[in-house]
Amino acid sequence: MSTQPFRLASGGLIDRGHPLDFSFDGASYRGYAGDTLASALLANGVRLVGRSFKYHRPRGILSAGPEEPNALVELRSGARREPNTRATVVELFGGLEAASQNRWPSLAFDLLSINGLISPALVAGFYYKTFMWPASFWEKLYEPLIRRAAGLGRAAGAEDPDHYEKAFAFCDLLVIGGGPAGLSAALAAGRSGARVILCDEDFRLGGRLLAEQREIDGKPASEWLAATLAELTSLPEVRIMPRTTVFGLYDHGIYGAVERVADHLPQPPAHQPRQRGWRIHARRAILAAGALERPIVFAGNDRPGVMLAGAVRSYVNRHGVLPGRETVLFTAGDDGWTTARDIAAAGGKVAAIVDSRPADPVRKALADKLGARLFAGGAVTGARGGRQLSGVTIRDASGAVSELSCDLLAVSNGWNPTLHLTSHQNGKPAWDESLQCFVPGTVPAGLTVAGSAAGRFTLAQALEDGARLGRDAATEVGLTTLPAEPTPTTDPETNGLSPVWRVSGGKGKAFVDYQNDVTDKDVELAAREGFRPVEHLKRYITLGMATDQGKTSNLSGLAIMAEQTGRTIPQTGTTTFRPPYTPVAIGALAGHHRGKDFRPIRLAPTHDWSKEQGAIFVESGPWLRAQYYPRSGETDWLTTVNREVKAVRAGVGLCDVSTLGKIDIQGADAAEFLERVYINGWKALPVGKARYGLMLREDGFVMDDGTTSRLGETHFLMTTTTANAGKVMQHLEFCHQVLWPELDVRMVSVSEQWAQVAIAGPKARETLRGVVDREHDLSNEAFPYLAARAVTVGGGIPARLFRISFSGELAYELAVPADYGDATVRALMQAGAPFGITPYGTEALGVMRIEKGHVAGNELNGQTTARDLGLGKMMSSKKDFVGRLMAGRQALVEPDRPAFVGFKPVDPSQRLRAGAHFIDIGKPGVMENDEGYMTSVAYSPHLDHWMGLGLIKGGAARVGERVRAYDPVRNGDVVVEICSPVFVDPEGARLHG
Amino acid sequence: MAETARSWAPRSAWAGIAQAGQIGAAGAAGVTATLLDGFGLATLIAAPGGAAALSQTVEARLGIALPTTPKIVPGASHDAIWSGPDQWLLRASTREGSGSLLESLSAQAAVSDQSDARAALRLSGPDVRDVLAKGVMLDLHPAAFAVGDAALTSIAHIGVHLWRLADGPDGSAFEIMVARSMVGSFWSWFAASAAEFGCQISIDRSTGRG
Amino acid sequence: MRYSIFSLLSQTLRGHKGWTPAWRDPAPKPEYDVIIIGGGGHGLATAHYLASRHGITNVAVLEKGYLGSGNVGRNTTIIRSNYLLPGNTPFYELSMKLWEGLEQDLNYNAMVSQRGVLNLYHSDAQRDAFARRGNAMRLAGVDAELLGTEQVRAMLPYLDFDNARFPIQGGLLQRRGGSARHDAVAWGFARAADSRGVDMIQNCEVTGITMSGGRAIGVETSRGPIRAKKIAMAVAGNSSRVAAMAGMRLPIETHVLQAFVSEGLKPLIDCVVTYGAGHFYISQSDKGGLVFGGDIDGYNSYAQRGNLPVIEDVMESAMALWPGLGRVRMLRHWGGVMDMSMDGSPIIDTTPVDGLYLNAGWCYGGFKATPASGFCFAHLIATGQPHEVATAYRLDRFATGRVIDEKGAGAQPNLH
Amino acid sequence: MRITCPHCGARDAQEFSYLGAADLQRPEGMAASEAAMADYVYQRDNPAGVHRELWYHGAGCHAWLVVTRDTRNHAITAVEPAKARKAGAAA
Repeated sequence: MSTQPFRLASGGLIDRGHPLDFSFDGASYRGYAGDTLASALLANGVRLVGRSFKYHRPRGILSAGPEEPNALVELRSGARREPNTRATVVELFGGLEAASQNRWPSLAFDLLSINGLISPALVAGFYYKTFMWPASFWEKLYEPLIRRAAGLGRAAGAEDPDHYEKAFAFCDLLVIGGGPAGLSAALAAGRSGARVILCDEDFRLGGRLLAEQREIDGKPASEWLAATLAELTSLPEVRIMPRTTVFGLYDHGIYGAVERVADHLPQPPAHQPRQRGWRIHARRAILAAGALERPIVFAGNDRPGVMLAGAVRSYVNRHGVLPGRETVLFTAGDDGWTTARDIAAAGGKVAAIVDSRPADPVRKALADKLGARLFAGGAVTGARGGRQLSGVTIRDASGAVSELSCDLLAVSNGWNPTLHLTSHQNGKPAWDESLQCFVPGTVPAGLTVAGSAAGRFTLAQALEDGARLGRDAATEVGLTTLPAEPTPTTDPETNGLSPVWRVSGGKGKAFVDYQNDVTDKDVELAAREGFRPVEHLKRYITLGMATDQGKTSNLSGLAIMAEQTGRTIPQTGTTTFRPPYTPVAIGALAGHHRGKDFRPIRLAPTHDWSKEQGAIFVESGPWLRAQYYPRSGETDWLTTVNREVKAVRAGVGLCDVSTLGKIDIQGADAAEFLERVYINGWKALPVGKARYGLMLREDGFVMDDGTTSRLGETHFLMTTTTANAGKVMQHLEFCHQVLWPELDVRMVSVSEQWAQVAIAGPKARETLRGVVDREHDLSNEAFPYLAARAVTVGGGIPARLFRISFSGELAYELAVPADYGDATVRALMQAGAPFGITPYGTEALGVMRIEKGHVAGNELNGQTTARDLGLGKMMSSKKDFVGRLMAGRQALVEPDRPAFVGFKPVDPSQRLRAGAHFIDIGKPGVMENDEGYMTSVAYSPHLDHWMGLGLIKGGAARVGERVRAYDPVRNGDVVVEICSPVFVDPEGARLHG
Repeated sequence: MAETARSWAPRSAWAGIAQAGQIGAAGAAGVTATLLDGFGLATLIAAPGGAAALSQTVEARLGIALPTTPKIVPGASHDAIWSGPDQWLLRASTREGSGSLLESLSAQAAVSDQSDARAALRLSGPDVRDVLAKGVMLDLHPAAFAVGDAALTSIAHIGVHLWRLADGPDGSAFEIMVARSMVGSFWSWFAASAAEFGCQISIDRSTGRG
Repeated sequence: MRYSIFSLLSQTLRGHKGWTPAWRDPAPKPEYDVIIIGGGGHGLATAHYLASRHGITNVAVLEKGYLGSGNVGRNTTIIRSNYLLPGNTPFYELSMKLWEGLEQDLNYNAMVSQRGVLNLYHSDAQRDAFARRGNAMRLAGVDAELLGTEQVRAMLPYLDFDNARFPIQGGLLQRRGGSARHDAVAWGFARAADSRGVDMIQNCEVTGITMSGGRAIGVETSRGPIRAKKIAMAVAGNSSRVAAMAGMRLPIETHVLQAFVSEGLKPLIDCVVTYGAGHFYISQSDKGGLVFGGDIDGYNSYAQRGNLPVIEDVMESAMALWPGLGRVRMLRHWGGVMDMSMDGSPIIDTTPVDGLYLNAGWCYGGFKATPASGFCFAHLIATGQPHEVATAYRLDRFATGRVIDEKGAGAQPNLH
Repeated sequence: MRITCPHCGARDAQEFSYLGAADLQRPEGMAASEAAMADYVYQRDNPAGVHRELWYHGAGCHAWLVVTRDTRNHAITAVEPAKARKAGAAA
């Protein structure tokens, strides 16, 4: 396995002293450090690497970069399996495992290649025209077949074992691309002291310099590269980020990038993420992403062994791999000739050069020197071979046809600037007639484009652009730049090009979009059927929709459509690109936020105490709250909750209510402010008293409720529901800052400052007596219902005590500084021990509030009015308040709106369920008979049956009537009796005890 | 009485969250985290048009003026930290003893005790900015965020208040305050983010109750 | 030309040379009975139903770009009728029924796939709210099932059941929900309407509405003035701009919603799943791409593109729901602009301007509504009366309070 | 997007929540009409172009801001505190 038959004996940027073993489709191979998976496969003579999407045709490696449409593999295994991974950008590591995809049972023998035989029927869009009869067969038969055949790789499905991070960076200049243009730009700006970030998707900086035999200032370009990198590394404000793809451009100079921290390793080292998703904020950016080479559309152009000419140079010069024994070059311009030269220099054989341009003596001489036959004005009309290219058919200028055998066909058709990011902000590229490519058109503010990415394809232009634009960027951000250094000189280069959009007359399929198996015939069909706008073309024949996003196909498709419709390419349309530039792992964009870290968890100051008590916790908005506290022997939650409720009603219980929103409201106009945001009155509330308040949205529906206490003449403490704390704060700030800035009202959230505990039950006062310092009189007379005052606990710890009740029992809420929350519950437990004090959770809290008919989140669902909830009388008619006018609209005051009442099962053994709808007995369950719905239910240990709250047409006027609680989704249909929503102690005697 | 006294012991926001020691990579820690405890904290909001007068009063009492931009002004016993237009946090080095000061300021400001509302920590070390860059959406380069600059922002969906201290011997230094209820999630983010550099954790109760 | 397996085979033998354009490319006539502004899904569906159900064929659809260039080609292709409120449920159920017969009606395979839509719930309160919705659906004759955790686990074993911040407790399943091939919907309606004589006029931007005596009598366009007896707006995303040409303000804001597709994968997920603890929904297209989306960006925008915070929010939700997606790569993302109405529900109504009809306010639910929207709008245009399942979609409901607020979010469009 | 909070400086738009059009005037007082209020609550200009709109710096200083932004390309040309604006108008 150590033989690498296509590896050159010397040369390239690989480390022959550092062999790496890897496997592909189970077979073992060896490559070297510095290889990509693609170069290592080629070195080992592996040509067939995948099967195509629709026809399952054998495919090889086309490119040496991110544009690769064919060589897609499943990388790694198990939960780390990464489908559709481009072998051309995978950095080889020891132990790498890769497998081909979209084939069964094997890559060499793929049963679905039978699709090739029926392919004449499988034209673009064939599925729109058939599979319609009978209708039910679509889901049952056709679609499952299509789905199984479609797709490429298999995702792991199982949880990704690696972790990810996000990061945020800021710079004066972001340089995208570490080739000659980008490096020059970074250096020019960096020398001025600019904060520069240079990102390159490759693992080695240098861009095309790595793939070419070039000279700068009369020396090998590698020397310039080394010197430039050394200087950049020495600049403290320059950050070089290899393996980092800038994938998208967003508003206001924000760039998305993904850093592949550990993808070049078998798995991430300890404490390291696999990838990091960056948001880079750049005052200026230079796109120096180079260019992508274009294939030519001719019959059989997808045979394994047909390769872009520039990619061949990458393999030869960078990776020390000669991808074929016998090469034919098919070129439409000068650039391809460089490939022939480099192959020959590496000792390879160039059998023939097919140049689409007319005969030219200089080229003839060059071909002779290379020992290659020259077909000037010729074209490759076909390529032979199944799993590997075996030969090509060449038509010369006279029309004569020759057959040549070869195992590598290098194809050169000019380059397209990698301008993707310029179109991410809806920018449209512009057609350059002289260059025969799209170049950046409208470019977003703050971004400039250098070198090949701007259509300035020579090395000299890249170096010149980079240096100039780098200096410009530094100047624009206010830095003083040093005098410009002379642009380095380069060896001569020529750029003649006459692109060939397709070669007609060949036999067999000619591919435009390799990955989606789109052929030139498909483009013709789209033209014939009127799908001529470029977006219709793309969508109808799925051109450019595959994982390569049309990097090698969009322009060919557009050109063939132009030819079909007698228009020019720019008249036909433009090729624009949506982000991301290359596909980005979902994990990298999620970062740390998965599992329990998806969103922050808020914990009450008593949380650890509750945990000690064995509490079961429940997600309550952002909070985790104690739901109930099971004791040993209690096997179901209802038993526990019943015990907790009974303990409260019979003795005393305590429950953490720290999660309620608490807003300190001060200022001379604080009372006036409350008048305007609540529906009820506040000015007359005495100091030291609490009051229930209800606030509406401006559209007249209920927003939130809670108690607000007057701590001083100009000092109130508002409580909100747990769920709406943030929303209410924002609303109050709106009311103050936007509506009534003239009021002196000053607000701040104090939710985090106070631990708050509800103490409820007939023994609540006696329990509190053991905790609140003696000097505070807690008697009913001194501290009556709705009293709200500062007290001290534990010998001088400041606290606030509110005599308010959600349970309907004698109850208090005691607020202490959060550090004392833990101590306070422990002290309360100690003080209440003689009375059997019982911790209770949100379930018991809910049971008791339902027993008392208090509204809560299920009723305050944004669709109910104060009147609906039986709270209409609270609405003051003497003042304006938020929501007053809209609450009076016709539809909000109609008498038949469902209104708030209680429900009990006629058969007390039956369970009620929230979400059931009410239907009159005897009427069918259809929408016209829908009378309302059950909002909340609970089992009442006090009544020994289920009870419910809900909204029903007619409301309280129907107390005593029976209706069906209709619940087909849970097979529940219970006859219930409408009753008062207050199930326990309707007189409120317990409250005032 | 000993039993009672123990049962009324305060419990720090950090209790059960983090312990002293090293987390993440072994070897020389790239980040040092000092968990702060025992400080006093109060929100001051000036009356309309009353910010300058309030600042004068504070300056007369504490020797520090209230900053009018997002900054922290450190003082001998108290620091003043901007926390919104006409709004500040006054941080006392000890939990007790600010009562009469706050009482007197309440004539000119809405005063709300927040001593227990925040968990705070001090971060320093050569890699501290690289750790913070994993969550802070602000430019913390010294040219953009100088010593004494403060910011209200968020990290990993959690609201934070952070400011830059004078550089220490081991590099740049920051303090961060986070809502008490969310400190567990904050720490989960921090520990994951600091792990690659190694983080030495200590607890500083020296300024507060011991 | 009728599409069938026979025409496909016959064309295969002829090298597919005989296929004809799916629709004509006519020049606008000076006058039509009805002009429909907007050649998106709803406008094209309206044209089809006007022609096929009401015999009104002297109709032009004016499209400023190419047919289907708006949200019909930018959405996440979900179809469902799992609504709560009586103003909505029958309408969306009509839509579902039309979807179920669409291929036969249009002679075009829009790949309507009833593979099920599952809305997950994560708390007791959410379960009760879903039960309320499921029961409302059943009352309206719509299929609905309430599943528990184990049933969901059996369907989707890879979701995060064991380490989730918001554990999955179950889901509301509508088996008849699913997806359709969005572009094909536009093309199918266009081809069907064209076959009945409707003119599909592309690259024709309406620049003004011509008024006479308080009545709309025609439009100014980039291809010249065109007169019409009735003018119908179906330009969701741009409704306010077109309405302003007739002097109207609407209870609508235009917002951007982003959508995403992954690389093509072998089948992974066989239904549409929506996450209940964040903004996220996901399905897999027949081509293998995971199609997913989340919340709107939240600010007024006509820019057809969004920003990273929402992109990251979507990916976080993706990972929270299904931690196996970490190595799946997002291939493309894009934005569409939509009419976010003040109560989250659409408007199909006449307007204070005689002769001008409004179809607007689809929020991000417009795709599933496409057939019924066209059906009911055609009914309104043809008869002057709202269709019985669309009677709640009146423009005056905001003044009267008859809002249709499924979420209870109030008069704030970006919360719907 | 970045929004330059007049108090806090340039921040990611993620720190803010959006409300909508800024120049609507709430009909105040007992004399206000239901129709005027319905107009205020529901009707919007929704321009494609320059839009003055309210953003709340919830993750920062809690200020409500009036942001002038072009809805066609998201370019922001001005940010001012909402409080100062009304105070200025009243003065």
